Amino acid sequence: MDILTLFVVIPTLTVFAIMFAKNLEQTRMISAVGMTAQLINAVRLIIAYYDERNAGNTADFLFQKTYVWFDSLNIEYAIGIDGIGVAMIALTAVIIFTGVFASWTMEDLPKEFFISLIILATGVFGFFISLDLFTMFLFYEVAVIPMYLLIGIWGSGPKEYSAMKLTLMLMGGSAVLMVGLIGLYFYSAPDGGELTFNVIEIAKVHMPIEAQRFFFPLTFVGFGVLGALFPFHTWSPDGHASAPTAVSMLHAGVLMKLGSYGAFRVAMYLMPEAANEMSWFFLILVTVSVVYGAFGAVMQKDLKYINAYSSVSHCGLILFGLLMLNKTAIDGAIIQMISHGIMTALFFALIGMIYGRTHTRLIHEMGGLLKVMPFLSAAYVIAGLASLGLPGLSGFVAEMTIFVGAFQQNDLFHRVATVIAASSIVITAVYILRVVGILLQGPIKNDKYFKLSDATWFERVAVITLIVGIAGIGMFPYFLSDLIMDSLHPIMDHIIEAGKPALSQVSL
Amino acid sequence: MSFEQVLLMRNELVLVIAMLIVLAAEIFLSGNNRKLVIPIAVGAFAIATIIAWFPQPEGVIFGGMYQTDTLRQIMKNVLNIGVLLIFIQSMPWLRKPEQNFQMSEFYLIIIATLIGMGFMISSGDFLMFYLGLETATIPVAALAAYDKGKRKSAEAGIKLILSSALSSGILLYGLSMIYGTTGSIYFHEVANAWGNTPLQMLAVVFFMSGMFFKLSIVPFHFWTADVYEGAPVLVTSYLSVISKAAAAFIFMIILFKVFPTSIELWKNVLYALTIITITLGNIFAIRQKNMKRFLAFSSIAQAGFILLGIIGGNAMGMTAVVYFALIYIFSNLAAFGVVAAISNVTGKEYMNDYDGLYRTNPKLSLVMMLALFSLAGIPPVAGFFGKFFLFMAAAKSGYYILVLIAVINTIVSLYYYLLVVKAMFVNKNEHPIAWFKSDWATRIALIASVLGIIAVGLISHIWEYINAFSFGI
Amino acid sequence: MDFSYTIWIILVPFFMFLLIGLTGHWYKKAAGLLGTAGLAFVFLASYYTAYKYFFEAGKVDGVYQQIIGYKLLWLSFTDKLTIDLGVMLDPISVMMLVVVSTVSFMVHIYSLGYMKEEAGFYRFYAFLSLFTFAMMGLVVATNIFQMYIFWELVGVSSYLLIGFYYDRPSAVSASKKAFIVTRFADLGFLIGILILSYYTQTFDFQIITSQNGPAIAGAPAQTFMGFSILTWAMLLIFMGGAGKSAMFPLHIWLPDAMEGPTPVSALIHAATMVVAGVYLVARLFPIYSFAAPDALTFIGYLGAFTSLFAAIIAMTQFDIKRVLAFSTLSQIGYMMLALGVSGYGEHNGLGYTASMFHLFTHAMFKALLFLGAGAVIHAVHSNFTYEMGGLRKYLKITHITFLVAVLAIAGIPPFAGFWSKDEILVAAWEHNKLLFWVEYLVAGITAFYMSRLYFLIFWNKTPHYHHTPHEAPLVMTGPLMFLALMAIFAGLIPFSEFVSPDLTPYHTHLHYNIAIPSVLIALLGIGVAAAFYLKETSYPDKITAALKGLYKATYNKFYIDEVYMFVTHKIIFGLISKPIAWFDRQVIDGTMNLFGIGTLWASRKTKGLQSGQLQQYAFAFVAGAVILVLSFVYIWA
Amino acid sequence: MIAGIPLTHFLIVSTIMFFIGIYGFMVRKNLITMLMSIELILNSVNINFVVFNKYLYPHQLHGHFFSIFVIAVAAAEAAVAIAIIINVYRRFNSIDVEQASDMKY
Repeated sequence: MDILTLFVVIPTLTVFAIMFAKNLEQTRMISAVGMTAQLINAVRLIIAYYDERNAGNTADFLFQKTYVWFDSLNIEYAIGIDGIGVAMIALTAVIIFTGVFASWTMEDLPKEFFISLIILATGVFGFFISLDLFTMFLFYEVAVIPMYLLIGIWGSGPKEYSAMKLTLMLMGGSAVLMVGLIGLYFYSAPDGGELTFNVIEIAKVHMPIEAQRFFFPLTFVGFGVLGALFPFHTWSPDGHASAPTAVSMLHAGVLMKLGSYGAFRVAMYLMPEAANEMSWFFLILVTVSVVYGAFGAVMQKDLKYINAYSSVSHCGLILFGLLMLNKTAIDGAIIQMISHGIMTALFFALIGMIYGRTHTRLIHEMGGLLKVMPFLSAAYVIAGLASLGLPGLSGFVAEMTIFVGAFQQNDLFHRVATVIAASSIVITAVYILRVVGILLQGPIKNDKYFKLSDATWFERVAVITLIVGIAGIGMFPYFLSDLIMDSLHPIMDHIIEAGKPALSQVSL
Repeated sequence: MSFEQVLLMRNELVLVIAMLIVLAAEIFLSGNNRKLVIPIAVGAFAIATIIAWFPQPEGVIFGGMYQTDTLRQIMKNVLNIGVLLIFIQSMPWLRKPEQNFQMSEFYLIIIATLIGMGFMISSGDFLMFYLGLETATIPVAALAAYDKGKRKSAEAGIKLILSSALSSGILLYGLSMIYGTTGSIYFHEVANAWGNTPLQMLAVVFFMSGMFFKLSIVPFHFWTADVYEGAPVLVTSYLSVISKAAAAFIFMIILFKVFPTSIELWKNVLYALTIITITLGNIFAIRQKNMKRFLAFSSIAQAGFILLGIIGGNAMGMTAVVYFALIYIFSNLAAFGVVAAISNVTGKEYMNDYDGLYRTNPKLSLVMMLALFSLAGIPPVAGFFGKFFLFMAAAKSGYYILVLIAVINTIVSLYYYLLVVKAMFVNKNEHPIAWFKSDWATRIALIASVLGIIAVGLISHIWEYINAFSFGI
Repeated sequence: MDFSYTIWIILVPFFMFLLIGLTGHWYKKAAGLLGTAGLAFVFLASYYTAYKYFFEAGKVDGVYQQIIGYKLLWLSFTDKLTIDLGVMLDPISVMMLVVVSTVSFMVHIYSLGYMKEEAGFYRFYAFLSLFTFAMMGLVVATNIFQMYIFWELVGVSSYLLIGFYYDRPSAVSASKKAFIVTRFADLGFLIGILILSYYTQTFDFQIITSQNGPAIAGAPAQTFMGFSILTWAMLLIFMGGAGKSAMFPLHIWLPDAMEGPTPVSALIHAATMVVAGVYLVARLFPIYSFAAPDALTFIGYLGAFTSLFAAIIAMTQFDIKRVLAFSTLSQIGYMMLALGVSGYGEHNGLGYTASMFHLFTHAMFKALLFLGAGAVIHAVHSNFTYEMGGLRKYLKITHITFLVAVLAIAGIPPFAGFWSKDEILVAAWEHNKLLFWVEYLVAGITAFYMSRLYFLIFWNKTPHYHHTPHEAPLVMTGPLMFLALMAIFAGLIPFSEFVSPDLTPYHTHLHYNIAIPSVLIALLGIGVAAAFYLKETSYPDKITAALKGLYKATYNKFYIDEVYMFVTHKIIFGLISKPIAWFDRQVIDGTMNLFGIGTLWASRKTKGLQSGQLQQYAFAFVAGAVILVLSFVYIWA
Repeated sequence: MIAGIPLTHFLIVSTIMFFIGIYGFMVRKNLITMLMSIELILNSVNINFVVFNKYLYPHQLHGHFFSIFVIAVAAAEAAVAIAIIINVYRRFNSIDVEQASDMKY
């Protein structure tokens, strides 16, 4: 079996295996084994990818396989991967792996929990390997829908409301997206060839600009909802606040990236003229969302809300980089996807672990945790520092690449947008340090906190894995950046080429 | 007329035979043996289904009144499978002592209506169409009133028979004008003589109104919810699935074959009614508490989606409608199957009775969830494929705005489907429905439905097979 | 010669940080020794490098070379814009190596004694190593982005060290304030880098500062609001420097930063990190000098104002560490001013040389002052001068070394401060008389408040001590003595032989016409202080009473903190953040909820349609048909 | 016998019958009367079929056949309907259509 399909098969098999598990111990062992296998497979993929590239394979997508599915509609199960996809898959593998450890002590309906969680991951993996829009969309929805159960059953707080809101908003996004994809399909052969959903094929044709103007916003917004595009981000605070730990991790860490990845890979890549023409409008939205999310986070009281708003801000930065439409900025945006994925997963994991001990997420009810749980607190500080873009951790690399790239756009509009977006790094520092100050530092407010214990071994596995990820990218960014940049060349040539006439018309 | 020609009606013939067998069993069995009617009926019908399955040539008989081709065969088989599933589900219900004296009627009536549908689907002229339609409708009213001891059942019966009589009256009035203006009742002759005069337009609208009644398109849908609620669960599922699928199919065939030149007219009608139907169906469904009534309104919205496949008037649409009908049958039967199983054992039919169902009856809940997801169009279950292709069919003819409105409506529908999921999985309940062991018949039916729900989408050959025989305007 | 070993000057502290940080909790006390051993290596390697550079390998044809000791591609943004990590050796970076390693090494040793009671002892050493790593990386940066990277890292290590006593709310808020204020300044730095790098298409110091480089020879012609785009870029970059070096109005974090342990204040907030801003300007000096002279003038004036402003506040403070903090501000103002009045080439570059010279000497005597203050605090367990007095009897070594430092900062020959301050005054006299007079005044004020501090601690009345103050152990006094030696003799280094803007050595000599008056005003300051504070007198109270309003304003640091508090809490939090949070929950989310609520509402409202009445259904049916007929047959057909 | 009567007269009669039927269906409360209204509608349809056949297409018999089938179906319909009406009467003790509205909303 080819290496890419394995990414869907392994979790599926894991799900089947879990069905026969008898209790929590077996369930989590199976999950851990399955997801470790997945992680190993991801490493294998990276190696295989480099081997192939070093061997001189310069195809845009490697490991391509195409199996015809619906013949008359020319729907295929088409898979293939480039550097960006490799990075995203590695990210997903890491996060689902740690997610399993973060939910090690799931008492209530453990089988169902792990099954839903892994189905979700299956969807994500499937999405990243797909080259066919239909299959891609299918996996996309597979990834979204288990969220309802995961939040509804195992969540906390107003979980039913949050779960419903999250699901409906995301599915609303995907509904709009569906129209966009169908539109892409019917315009995929303007010269009368065979209609297709295949990304590579569609990229070759020149879609009429009128059609692009109609379908680009649909597709972009459709994906954008999942990528927390202002003003469609409000599912995020409630959803994250109610979701159980592993779900928040996976959702903020990976699923939200699905949105921005799709916006890039589908909306912008396949409809480059419209992307060039309309980027200004979305750029205003995302610039707002970067600053807005950061300000929104400043006064929140609930740890998860803070992180959710911070995710809005950071994911806004991803879209911001993408909409800058040049290689460097998009490179940065994709690094930011990875970086924010790991970082926010770490955040949510830690919040979950802290919550599991103190049974509150309100920062004012806690204090001085550094004293009683130094490991978790130190990890939290590291995550915070990564979030505010400390060099040596991943956030810095991503943000700087985005800003440097954004500054290559030589006009006042983009400059102003960049400066506004860049100012978020200060606000980020404000809310991160505020939390650290109240939550971890200061005197211990509650006597019973003295009895709390530090992280257990499985929690340490999760946390350390993620920290290694953050620090690894932060210290040796060249490999990741290079991996992505290589794959960006053909895409960017495509987009920039399309933008040339358009840009000369709208230059400010 | 040679024997081969008669055999073209094989589907209807075997159904008639099955019906006769049931009738004979009813007559000859007595006392304790009476209960044998049930397996005999189901067995006979199963055999009939299998026989009808074999491929057969296309042909025209009765001077064009009856015609058959592969696509119609497919449709009939789809209906047969659905009915078979209903029959299997019906076994525990009919075995209950209070149904003791009227077991065979259920099978007789359903088989009779199925024969009517067969003729309707195969009709080549409006007379055959009308006869089939009435054969398929009138007995169902008796079925709706099947629970003779219940007020609701009687009310459902009277509502169904009277409103369906009114609708067929109006439909007939339209047919009479079609006859008056074209001088024929044969489909191909009518199509040839069609001139799009105002009177003919009027006739088409009357005809369509009658069909919309069957399809329960807003505003012709009001009977649906009341009848569905009052009728026994299995009758409801029969009504919501089988009659609707058959009506949708023949409606599409007649539009494509007889009135293709009036496409401007019916396209606009369908455009408006699709939006109204989906939206109102959803809005009405949201507030429902009774599961049957809830599914009734959801089926109204689903009918709106079927119109999406018809409106484009293309071959893809026809494939999508048949394909969707197949998926819809499996999904809805699974949902109704669960409702029926629970209703049989506990008599509970309300949504809040389902609170905490997963913790006591996980398998039933899972089946229900899959069915609802399929109805809502969530992958990887088949409903997703059905809906996606319907949307594609509409989009193919350029109705992107309509598709957009429809997909946004799917969010509303997802909301109320999730309400049920929420009740089963999330809500807490002090006194949930206790665990019970479903009997083997229910299980077989549900497993078959679930297999259908999963397989029909993923296995592309089904779509390809239907697609090979469909046609556009 | 091969300088590639210099990378270890950076890497050793980094590995020490990882080692101590990850494993320190197993051996706690040994962590200090481990860290100090690492620093000993850095110290030796730095001095060795300085020796090699200045006396053997650095000079070619009488001009100092910029030597790239080590370089590694870290990240590439575009083909041209790449971040390298590496080591660049030139006179100022080598000088900074010496400064940082000396002070850091001394602080490491000192802390073995000062911090030994602390619970987070190993954590302290881990952070110190982190800081040393970051600071070393900063000074040897080969390009502006590397500098920015380490700039941020020193910021965070400063944050961690200020907040070392994390269970003390004041320390927590001080660390937060320090980080956020500098972070805000760094935003300017970053945008400045972005602008500069966009127009020059490089980050590399050697290229952008070269005379034929894209920044100077090929300066872009664009202007923005009346100034050239490079002026804006350089001003924004300076904003970063102003933040780190606590120039007005970004100075507010530095006094609060004294919440950190005293050795930290000595290392970070007196000697090394806070002069990073000066170093940054010096590093980019050619661009300032040629392409953005307006920016340079601005720097000069800002430096002068800050030095005066801080000196005035310093006169009124009672917390010894705060007095030292304000004095640091004032002295950094001196350095900035010196850069502002500097030209390029030969003797014109005197200001630049003087600035670096003062940076060097200041690092020594200010570190000494802080460490001495630490010894005092260690002895009396208080920061406030009104709880001290007469300590000369108890703390002999501390007293002497402190006195040396006070004399050095006051500018009394032959101590180090005299020489460097003299050069600054000369440079100011030659370029800008106004600034000269300001600095002349500040020199007097400096002498006054430093001797005030000295007298209040070591003379004046002796309060009742709970237990007799005793001298610190050798591990603490050793560094004091070493630094005292530096404070005495560092001034004798002929700095212009080593450091000049165009890398070419030149000669300077003492200007008696400026040196003598400056010594006189310093002596005047000391005299007034002696009159007020040598013994307990009533003069201070009288003057305070006479200048009540002014005194109060000064004592409260001119209410700058309050202004900041108002801006952050009332405006940012109250008028932006809270409304946004509200807006998001109520309006945006409310809109989304409205869709849901609206649908449910519509559902409830329409339930009357389904009335259960068969005849109404029939009516709807017929009406529907009629409407269809009317609309489609008669309107559309 | 009908030679002197033009087609339109028949059509007018049938149309009036049709609408009387519809009107009756909507306003009469008695289920039996409603059923009779249905019969009126069906009979108007029958008239249509027969006269169209007779006047316009005298060489063929489609309309006649159709009307005969309609009569037959109407009979079947009436049979079922009346059976159900009887059941309704048993359950509701009334054949007022407005009584039969247990299910609504």
